[in-house]
Amino acid sequence: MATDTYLNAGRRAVIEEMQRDRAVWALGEDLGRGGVFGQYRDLQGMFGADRIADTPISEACIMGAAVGAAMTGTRPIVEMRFSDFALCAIDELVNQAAKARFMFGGQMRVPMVVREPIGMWRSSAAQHSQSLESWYTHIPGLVVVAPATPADNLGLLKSAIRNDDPVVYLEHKNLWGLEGELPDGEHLVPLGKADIARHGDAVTIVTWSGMRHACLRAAEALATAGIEAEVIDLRTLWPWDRETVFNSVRRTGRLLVVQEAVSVSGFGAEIAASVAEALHHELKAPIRRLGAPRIPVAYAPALEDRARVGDAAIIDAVRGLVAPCPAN
Amino acid sequence: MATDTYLNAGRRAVIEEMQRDRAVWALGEDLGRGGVFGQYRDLQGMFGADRIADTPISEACIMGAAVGAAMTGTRPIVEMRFSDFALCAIDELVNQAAKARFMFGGQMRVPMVVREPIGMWRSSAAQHSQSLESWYTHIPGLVVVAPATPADNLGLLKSAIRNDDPVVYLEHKNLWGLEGELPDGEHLVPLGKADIARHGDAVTIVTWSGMRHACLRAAEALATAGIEAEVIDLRTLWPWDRETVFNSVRRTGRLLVVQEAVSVSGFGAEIAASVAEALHHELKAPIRRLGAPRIPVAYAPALEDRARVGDAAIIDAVRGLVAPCPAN
Amino acid sequence: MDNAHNLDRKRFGAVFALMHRIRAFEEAAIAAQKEGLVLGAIHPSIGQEAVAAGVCCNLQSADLLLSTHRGHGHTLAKGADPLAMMRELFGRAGGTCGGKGGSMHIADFGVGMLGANGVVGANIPIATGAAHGLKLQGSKQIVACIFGDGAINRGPFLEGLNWARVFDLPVLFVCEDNGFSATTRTRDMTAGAGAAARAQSLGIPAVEVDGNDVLAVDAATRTAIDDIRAGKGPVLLHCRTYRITGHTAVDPALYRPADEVEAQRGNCPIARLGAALAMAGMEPDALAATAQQAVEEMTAIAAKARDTDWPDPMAAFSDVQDMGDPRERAF
Amino acid sequence: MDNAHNLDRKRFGAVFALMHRIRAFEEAAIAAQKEGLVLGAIHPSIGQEAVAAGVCCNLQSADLLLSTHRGHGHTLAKGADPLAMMRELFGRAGGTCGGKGGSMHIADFGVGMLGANGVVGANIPIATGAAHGLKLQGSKQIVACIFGDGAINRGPFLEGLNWARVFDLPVLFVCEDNGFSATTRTRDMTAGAGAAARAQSLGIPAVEVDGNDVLAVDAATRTAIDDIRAGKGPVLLHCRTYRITGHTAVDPALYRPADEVEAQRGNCPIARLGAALAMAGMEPDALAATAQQAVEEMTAIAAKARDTDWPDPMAAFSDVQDMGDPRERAF
Ligand SMILES: Cc1ncc(C[n+]2csc(CCOP(=O)(O)OP(=O)(O)O)c2C)c(N)n1
Ligand SMILES: Cc1ncc(C[n+]2csc(CCOP(=O)(O)OP(=O)(O)O)c2C)c(N)n1
Ligand SMILES: [Mg+2]
Ligand SMILES: [Mg+2]
Repeated sequence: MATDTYLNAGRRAVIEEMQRDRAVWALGEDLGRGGVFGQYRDLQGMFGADRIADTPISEACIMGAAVGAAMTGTRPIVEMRFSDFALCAIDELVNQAAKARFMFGGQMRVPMVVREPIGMWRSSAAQHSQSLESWYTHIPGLVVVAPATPADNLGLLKSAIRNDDPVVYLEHKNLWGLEGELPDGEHLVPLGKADIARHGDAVTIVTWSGMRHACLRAAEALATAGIEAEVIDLRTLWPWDRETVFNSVRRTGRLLVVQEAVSVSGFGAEIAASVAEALHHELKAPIRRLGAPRIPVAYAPALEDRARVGDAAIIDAVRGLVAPCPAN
Repeated sequence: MATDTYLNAGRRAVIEEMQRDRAVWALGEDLGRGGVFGQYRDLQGMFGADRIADTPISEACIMGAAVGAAMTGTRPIVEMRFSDFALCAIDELVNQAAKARFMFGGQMRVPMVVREPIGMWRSSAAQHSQSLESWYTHIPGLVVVAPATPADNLGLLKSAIRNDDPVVYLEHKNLWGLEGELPDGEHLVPLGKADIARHGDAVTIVTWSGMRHACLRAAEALATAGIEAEVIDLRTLWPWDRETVFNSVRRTGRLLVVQEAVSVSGFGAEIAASVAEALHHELKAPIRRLGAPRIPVAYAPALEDRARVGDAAIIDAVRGLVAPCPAN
Repeated sequence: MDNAHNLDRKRFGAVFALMHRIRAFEEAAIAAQKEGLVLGAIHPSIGQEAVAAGVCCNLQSADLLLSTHRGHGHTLAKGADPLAMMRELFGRAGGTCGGKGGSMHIADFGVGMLGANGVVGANIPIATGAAHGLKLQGSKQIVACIFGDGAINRGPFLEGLNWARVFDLPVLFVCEDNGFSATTRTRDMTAGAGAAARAQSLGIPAVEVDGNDVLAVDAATRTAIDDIRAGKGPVLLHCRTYRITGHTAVDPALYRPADEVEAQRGNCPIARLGAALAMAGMEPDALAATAQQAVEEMTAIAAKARDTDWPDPMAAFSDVQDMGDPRERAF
Repeated sequence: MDNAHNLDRKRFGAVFALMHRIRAFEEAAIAAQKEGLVLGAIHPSIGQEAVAAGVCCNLQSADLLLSTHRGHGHTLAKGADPLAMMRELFGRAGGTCGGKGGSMHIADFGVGMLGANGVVGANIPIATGAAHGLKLQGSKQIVACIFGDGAINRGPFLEGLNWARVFDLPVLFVCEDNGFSATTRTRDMTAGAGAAARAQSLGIPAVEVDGNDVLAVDAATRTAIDDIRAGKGPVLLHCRTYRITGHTAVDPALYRPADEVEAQRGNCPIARLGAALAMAGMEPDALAATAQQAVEEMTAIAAKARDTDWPDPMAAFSDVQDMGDPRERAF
């Protein structure tokens, strides 16, 4: 076990998979100088400029070229820099990468991983702060992954690279510096399996990405008041781990979904709707969702914070959920 | 009152608003020859090539130019041909049009209407059949409209053109030929107000766009068995008419949401989650959602039909909802 | 066609047959659509066969091709099975894509045909990336990417060509210029001197040819491909042709004067090659027989395709993705 | 600078002051960032001031400007209030965008500055559309659109320039070529002869100038704008310059040799104009005073900005949209 950052965990995943499989390569802007956050630091030296490829500022072509390169037997890792810029390549991702295998009747697959750093990162404002994971979960053909810890970033990115279909891989910018233990040796985390980050039986909190940590902090605070929350970090958003979530909600009877993204039509709505459909009779209180209001992310901290789900909001929501049910 | 088609209703809306306000103009591919479905037939003759502007096949620039033209005092109607092609212009819509007013601190507005025909239209396959309305409802700054009848296409498109913020206006390709009564004289339908297409008290069906008609057919079939369903056509998806939906669900205690789009993270999830949160204690049965499975739309009819919500599925779902609640 | 007398009769006899087969395939498809057998839109390339034939007869079978919504000719020329293609248009089992794609999404990876595309210009970055993938693997294969004149106004044209030159990739870009972008005259919406000038501004050599002269297309393609195979990087070929039919098979194309179309009918690339072959000594009977055979082949294929079963509806749930496959849940 | 002796001292004295003010504004901002006062990333344009000044001194106040993430200089040159700008960088009330945008989203519609942009190249279609809107309304205003050398590899560059030519719009496209796209040498990722060649291939006249010579930038801009105002349509100006600072204020820019940067420091556009003014007879004291005044102005502004209130947090909910405004619901 060694302690390392979320950023370096992703870097290690790329190194290990590139060493393991010559077909794997990465492409994106500035990769030769380590990428915008240092995720690819020194990798061009290790693997050469062919396999850690600098590209023009041509997002549509980065994504489209990856589709073509995946069709010809390579396994590209696409670096989009900020998930916001992936909007310049959405046709290539949604109409091409995601659909090709199906449209062409299963003649081939499109194995590619699209790394799109998401989330609020102090004062990055409206074009560098978005979390659009719910969009991708809506698109047939895509796998959607959002790691929250260093170990998961290592193990999930490795699994994503080995996956034979396009994976949208959403790292959270605010987690780059987060430290945690990384297992020695090969560490694979299976796609589609949630992590029960904390056990509890008073309420089930379902979350992912950066909000895992806020939920855990809130849960610790609640524990001091005797409320034991179970915190489930989905890790993979499509396919999401219905079984783990449903089992927990069956036990607790209470569900809070916590997301950083805009709540309206966020992925939290899918979780909430699914649980409402399947477990209505087992719920002891109405499901609650927390997420950002439907506003762009502002630059000034006090304004930006209005788009953040704070620990206090989570604590309040849990308290509301476990309060005795009002007569109705 | 005159009977006319959904297509012509939209055309009339454009004519009336262009006559009313010189700032209104339309831009898109092939508009001079009427547009791909004839929505702009003869309009270039009436208004000239400046105001019914043919464009290159440059979706990003069509959308981006509309943003700039809206900033300089005109009110562009952007024709995207198929909503699928709007994916080539998503940065311009989401990062620019939707956010400009906010990012720039309210210095100006971006009044533009983006017409994006959606939906399945026999054997149009995976790149010409999508319904991505839930994406747009997730984006702060956008208004989202999806008319289902000729009268609504007239009245909503006129309201959309008069709206001062960007409106994503989703006509359904399969409805172009649908006939209905159009009021004489000025007919405005307010944005944000649902239409109770059918009254009933056994169950509330919430739907929009093409599925309105399937829901009404299903409701008629159910009525012969004594089940009176209320059918609410949202018409505007953002802001959606919570009051009308909540009032109905309070009365019926049962909710079915019916959408053509992929169910996973479709807009139906938002409706279902909102109702589950707000009206849990008033529900007599678990909420049900119907939508497409998470598959691309195929070309062959028998395969394409697997992505369609048929009348029978709606009838079944309603029957399930009104059946006596299983012991739990 | 100065060199008609020393024409390679074997080679161009085959090209002539191919062009007839393309024409006959599309005429059979248009007829089938009138009967309701073709289920979605089709975009015929009647009058444009010299581009498909002249380009693809220079591709090896391991080479790759990316095409457009107007791709039947390209696909046939790359060696795809017309019966499987017709079945695809009819939405039947045994179609090239199992009935999932239809005309705009025909692909046949078995013959190196990596897909038509429903999004104008989207094939350009994909082709570029396919060439990038080949180059990374040290392959000797090349990629051809055919797109319309309308596509050069889309951003991916710039991004793909710039990329192909920056990485010196083995791609032949072919602008199949039929003068129209759907119902719009492309020149009215296109600034500057066109595809070749744009390519040259990106450092990519470009050649303009009469796209209705298959001998010229063939010669230009051969030279271009020799350079590409020699590692010189991408080349663009701009072929001027004309679309005799409408944008789709049901488009009456009233936006262009009848005499313009009539004049262009007189410039038929198949007839022109026929004349050259005749001049080179090929018998009129042999020429007529080639045409006849093509019609018979495609008529028989259409008949066979109509007798084919529909695909299993449950196929709608397969080929989506391995993880999170929709078949894991019932619908 | 052959014509230094008959330099318009009044005009270029003002330009000189403007360039100093831009430099001083950014130096004040960099210093403030070190103190934690600037909240988000800033992209200084130190060394590039001649482009902002030389272009914008030819714009009338009714003319419009669209800029990039590296837009402080352009914005100041268009006439925006530096105090409001500094407040915006500090995220304060009274910022140009009320603290909602920050450095990358500064806009000041009051002086015709229609926005910086966080998406490379996205300003090109918007500028084109702004010009389209002006033309539709019969306005005499023109639009200037400044973008980096990296932006010419994005699709919107092609789409926007093609569009501007097709509709003969009054836009001046300015490629502010500092040699770098973030940490990448742009030439390594750019095929062909660059921005001017690409513009010319689209039928747009293009001029290349030494972007560190404000006299040259001014002269080229004036000629271009004369043509644009005369209704001749778009022109592209390619200005070669150099970015002395890193990509952002915190980038040490180790990816380039120190001697390269040193040599470029010796090519300072402000010093060059100063020398020309001196040769034209301006007193050394006057020159020094100009520099000094700029520093004093911006230092005072930074001090004032730091004393400004934070915006009302509830402003986060305003300016989103009228229908479906988030304020309709409580959060
Ligand atoms: C991005 C995009 N925009 C618009 C369309 C609609 N469309 C289909 S074909 C076509 C015309 C294309 O013209 P061209 O590239 O010259 O090809 P041609 O049809 O002439 O072969 C258009 C506009 C599309 N499929 N994709
Ligand atoms: C579409 C897009 N891709 C990538 C980025 C990240 N990015 C910000 S600035 C920059 C470099 C831009 O280079 P250039 O256009 O030359 O402008 P400069 O920074 O040199 O002024 C990049 C890649 C972005 N903002 N937008
Ligand atoms: Mg064409
Ligand atoms: Mg630059």
